[in-house]
Amino acid sequence: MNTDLILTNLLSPPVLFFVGGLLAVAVRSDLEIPPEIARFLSLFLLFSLGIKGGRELAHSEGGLEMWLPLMVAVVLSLVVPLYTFWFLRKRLDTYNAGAIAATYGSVSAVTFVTAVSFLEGAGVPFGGHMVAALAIMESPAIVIGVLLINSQRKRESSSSLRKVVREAFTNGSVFVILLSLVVGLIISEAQYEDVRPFSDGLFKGMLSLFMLDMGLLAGSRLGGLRSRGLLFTLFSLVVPLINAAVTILVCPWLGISLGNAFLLTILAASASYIAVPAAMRMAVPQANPGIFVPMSLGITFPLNIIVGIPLYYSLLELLY
Amino acid sequence: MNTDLILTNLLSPPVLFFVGGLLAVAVRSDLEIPPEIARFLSLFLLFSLGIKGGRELAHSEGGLEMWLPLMVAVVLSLVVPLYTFWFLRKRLDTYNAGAIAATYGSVSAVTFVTAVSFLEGAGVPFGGHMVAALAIMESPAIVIGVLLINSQRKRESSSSLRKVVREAFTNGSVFVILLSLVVGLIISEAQYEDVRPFSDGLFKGMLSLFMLDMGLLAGSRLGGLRSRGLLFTLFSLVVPLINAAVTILVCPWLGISLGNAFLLTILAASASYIAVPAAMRMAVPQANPGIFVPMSLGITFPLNIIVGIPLYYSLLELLY
Amino acid sequence: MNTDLILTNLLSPPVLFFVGGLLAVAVRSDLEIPPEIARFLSLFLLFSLGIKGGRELAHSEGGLEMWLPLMVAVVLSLVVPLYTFWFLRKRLDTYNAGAIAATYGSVSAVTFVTAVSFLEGAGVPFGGHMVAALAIMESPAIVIGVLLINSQRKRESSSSLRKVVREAFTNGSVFVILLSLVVGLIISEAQYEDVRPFSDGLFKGMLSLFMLDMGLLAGSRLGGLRSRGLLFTLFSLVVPLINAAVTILVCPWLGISLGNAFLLTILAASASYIAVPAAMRMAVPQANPGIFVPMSLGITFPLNIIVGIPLYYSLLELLY
Amino acid sequence: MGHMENIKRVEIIIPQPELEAVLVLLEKAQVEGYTVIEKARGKGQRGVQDARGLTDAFSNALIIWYCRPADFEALEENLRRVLNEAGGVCGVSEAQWIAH
Amino acid sequence: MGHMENIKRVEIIIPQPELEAVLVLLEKAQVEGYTVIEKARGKGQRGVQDARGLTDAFSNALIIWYCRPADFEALEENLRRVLNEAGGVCGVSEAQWIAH
Amino acid sequence: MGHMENIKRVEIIIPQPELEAVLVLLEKAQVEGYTVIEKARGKGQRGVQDARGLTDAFSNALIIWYCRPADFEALEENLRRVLNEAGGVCGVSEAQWIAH
Ligand SMILES: Nc1ncnc2c1ncn2[C@@H]1O[C@H](COP(=O)(O)O)[C@@H](O)[C@H]1O
Ligand SMILES: Nc1ncnc2c1ncn2[C@@H]1O[C@H](COP(=O)(O)O)[C@@H](O)[C@H]1O
Ligand SMILES: Nc1ncnc2c1ncn2[C@@H]1O[C@H](COP(=O)(O)O)[C@@H](O)[C@H]1O
Ligand code: NA
Ligand code: NA
Ligand code: NA
Repeated sequence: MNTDLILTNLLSPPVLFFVGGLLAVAVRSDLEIPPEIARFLSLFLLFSLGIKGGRELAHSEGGLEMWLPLMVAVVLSLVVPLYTFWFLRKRLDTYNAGAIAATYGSVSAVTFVTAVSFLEGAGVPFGGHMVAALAIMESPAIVIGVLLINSQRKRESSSSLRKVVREAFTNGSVFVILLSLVVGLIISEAQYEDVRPFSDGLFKGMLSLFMLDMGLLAGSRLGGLRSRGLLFTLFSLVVPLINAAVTILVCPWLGISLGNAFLLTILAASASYIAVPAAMRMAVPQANPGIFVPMSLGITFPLNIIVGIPLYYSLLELLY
Repeated sequence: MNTDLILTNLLSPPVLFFVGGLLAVAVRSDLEIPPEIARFLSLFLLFSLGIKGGRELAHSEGGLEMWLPLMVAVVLSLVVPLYTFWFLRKRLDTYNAGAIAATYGSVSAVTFVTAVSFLEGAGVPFGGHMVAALAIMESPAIVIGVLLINSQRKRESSSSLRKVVREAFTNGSVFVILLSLVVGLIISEAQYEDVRPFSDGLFKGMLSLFMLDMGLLAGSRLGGLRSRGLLFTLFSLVVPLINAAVTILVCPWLGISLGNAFLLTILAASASYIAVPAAMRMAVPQANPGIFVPMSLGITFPLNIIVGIPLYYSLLELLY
Repeated sequence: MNTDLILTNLLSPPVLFFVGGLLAVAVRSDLEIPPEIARFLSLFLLFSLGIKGGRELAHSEGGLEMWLPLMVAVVLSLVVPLYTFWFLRKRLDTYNAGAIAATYGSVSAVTFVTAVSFLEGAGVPFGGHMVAALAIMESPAIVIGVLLINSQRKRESSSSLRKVVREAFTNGSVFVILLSLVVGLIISEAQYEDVRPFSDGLFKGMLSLFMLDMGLLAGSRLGGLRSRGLLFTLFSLVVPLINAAVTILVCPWLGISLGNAFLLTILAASASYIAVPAAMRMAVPQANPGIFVPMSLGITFPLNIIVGIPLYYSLLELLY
Repeated sequence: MGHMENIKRVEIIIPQPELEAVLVLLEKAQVEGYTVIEKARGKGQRGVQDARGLTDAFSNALIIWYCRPADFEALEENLRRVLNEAGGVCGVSEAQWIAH
Repeated sequence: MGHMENIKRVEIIIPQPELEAVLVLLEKAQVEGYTVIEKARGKGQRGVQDARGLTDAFSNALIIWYCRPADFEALEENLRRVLNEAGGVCGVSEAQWIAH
Repeated sequence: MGHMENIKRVEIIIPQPELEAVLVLLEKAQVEGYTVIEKARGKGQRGVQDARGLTDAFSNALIIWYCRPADFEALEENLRRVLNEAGGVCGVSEAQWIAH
């Protein structure tokens, strides 16, 4: 594995600020970023990502090249929650098993954004439709997670399913990505140039500040896991690697390009800590966010950001 | 009417994001932008607009060219509330008639900003003093509205008038526009170049995000009108067109330039949904914001943004 | 003294917006900037300052040139609280004397940022380690202030000292400056160029908006002093000038460069209104923030921003 | 003392994502008024809510509702059901209010 | 239980734009203390306030004021007038507080 | 009315910087639940807190805690000490809550 790549990734401002955020929690600094600002930064990142993806899409040709990765995305978001639920069901109550399955079947937009920023640094092209893949993968796993839980509950709670399906398709962050994707797709080149100093120029800087907040949040939520068994920690480390490995093997075989394969791998390996807790608190309040949030945010997210990005990329490079 | 212009306007990021916001409400998405962020975006837009206007002003010559549009602005902000109140008074209670008159006599800074962004896209010059016209037109109609209401009230409520006059001249958004205008006017070219990457570079992007929030707000406040009579909907569609038509006819006759005439038309056609509700809740709590806010924000604002901007411009182009 | 310099400083957007904020309070405008936004602007400024300083540091050579100003900084942050406490102790209760001593021994990051922006405008170079000097000077005076107070209290309150020492070294703003400094120091040139449109491009604009809020805050907090004696006002005007004068005399003698000497002078002259009130409300609630905050924020801050920056610079120029 | 009317002060604390559903309950019961404070932190049987992060998943909302005893009783069963399913608490105290 | 003093807990909910005026009333009456929570949502006779938008026009503020009964009675008429003109509610309940 | 349980409603208003310390007190006493509203304004013996600025130095926090009388009595002395040192108030009123 290319040690240069690890260093470049580790010494990039977003990763450094993420580590800085973890550090702030470790030394018990009183540093805090108002949640309203975190929401603004996240809104900006989704906006910027969507516009950029839409622009790429406007220049691309469509065809199998485009549809294949989207189909892989759909398959991943169906298979991952099923196999993880099957594994967890024997070791855990249904509620938490379903919630963890949804968590690992869904994706993390911030991990994706960091991966995009890594690809841009490395000068590797990727398709705008990968942004659509991100949007597509956010919700199905959540619906499946709730379906799996309901299938085991005595009293069928159809209202919880309704809630979660509605949420899955009207989810704010999915909406912003898709909207920005469409805008990027249909605006003129001149219009795009007008927006670029904002959407493109500020990208790395805003991402860095956002990652500082992610570090603060990941650090403060990690605490919850300490008292739990080793199972959860192992799961959070191993499942992303399995998902990544499978994707890394399948993509070249399907003829998916390097950049797109890398982004699919990141999607497969990443876990949700935004959409899933929101959906679960409404639909399955019995599931304990003190378990699945530290898993995805406190372990899997740093794993992917710090080790995963250079690792997956190096492995893929060997195959291309 | 130039269909190209309609498309260019409709396919501009700010308008697309506004429509996206309306859509989000329609599909009941949980997307929301924290009010603190909306205030930041609005502060930025007023800052940017003021600096830009001040800079223009620094390069301009003054004279009749400059004073004439300001005088038209003053006349409009006096005449519109009077004629609309006279019309509404026969069909409505005094409180709501006065509040609606104030709403349509005052102006919408966001509509103005979107129009400025449209002019810049079309490469049409306009005077920095038009920003002053925006500031000038915000408050007089509010004072007149309250005066008209008080003239019909039994118990003269002089305290409400005092409140509204004080508010009219110390209003936060008017203050920021005027302050930024002065700053833009007196700073050196080098100082301006230092601020430009912020004030100018981010303009379109920040406006787009702000319009997304405006869409969310307009969509969610529109509901209030549904149960009311047709009068309000018709009024919100027709009065802006009347005001625009008159301004379009008068401006060329007064020798006002195309760009300035267009901005005056937008000011005449636009209605307030920020300053007026704030003033009314303090001075005339009897007026129902569930009526005048959906009128201005839910109907007149989209009308101007989507149809009005290209329509008024096309009509003016015929006369120039 | 160079009147050109005074004008250039006075007519810079940050200073004009600060004065605008004071004015808004004076005319009782309802203008307000949400605290969350002020925190975002401040976070940005610390981030930008740290990255910039780190970058400078990456290009610099170290050696005495670098350590000397840091040692002066340490000495200042020890001496100022001691001599001011000694002076105040005879005229005031211990609690307030200690709090004011801490206030004037500590520093104001915003004053420093404005001074940096002034230096950049004047094209005068300065060392990246001066950002470290800012971070170094924030906390020691606070610890000394509390130690001085405890030395006079009957019941030794060791818990308050523990609180304040912990806070001193984990303080959010110090943490962000140091983190950004390290990031700026170790990232590659290419990474820096990616962040620059954000950290550098937006600097003056964001500083201007932040100074508008500082004006609003300074104006609204000034009120508290009115009823107090003249002692406090005189102290707030004279002590900064004494601290500045001593630093101005010592620096050339120590062979410190013009830019660095100017920044040290600003640090010596500035007083804290962020870290100190936070620490005091926790550790010495008996001290009255209605006294020391208006002193530093309402008097010393404007003094330095408006008069101090050009004055100190002119005096230093005479000696270099 | 002028005219003061006896009334119940009902305070409902629920997960923020559940807020709209509870307000719909109140709307359906045609209550005269209520006040809502959002984004509160808290702790309860379902762990700590820190009101941070990018969604409302970890926030609570607090509803203050002054009402006549009968109004509360009419809603009590529905409220109990929501509290049991989604979590939260509902406290009721005696109050008087300035009739206006 | 240690020393607890009987006291009134007064809760005033008013339109946010009216807040400063009510605080001036309290200041004039030289009250010892109060607490204010801003930007609350609500519903009442004057419709729904959603605490959104660019001004405080659609927000409410909540004032909590612990006071002796006489202090409240002295302000009651003024409060009633504000509530009648500008809207809102004012609830009073019996409480005890930790004397300190 | 369904099953309602008698309970104390404790309301603690303290300087925001003191909040974590008070929550630690509650945690140590293993209380079942509480709710926190942050960044409140206020006025008291230590002057006006305007909830503005770059730190929490000028904000207050409000803790709402429904508990059994004995739970409160167990914490009363500790609370009194904090209030005396750092400022703030603590009011207690009788309430009932929906048992769930
Ligand atoms: N005893 C209590 N006193 C005050 N608030 C409570 C109490 N119990 C629960 N809560 C609030 O209700 C929320 C949800 O409670 P739970 O469903 O029990 O986790 C908590 O996060 C608290 O904000
Ligand atoms: N019964 C009530 N209980 C709690 N809050 C109320 C009640 N009635 C009114 N309010 C609050 O007071 C505000 C103004 O009330 P109104 O003037 O009646 O529209 C509302 O937006 C609510 O926040
Ligand atoms: N009588 C009171 N009623 C309500 N809140 C109070 C009262 N006294 C003090 N407070 C709150 O407690 C905070 C600290 O009080 P103090 O330590 O007395 O300055 C104040 O800023 C208020 O928010
Ligand atoms: Na995944
Ligand atoms: Na108008
Ligand atoms: Na100093």
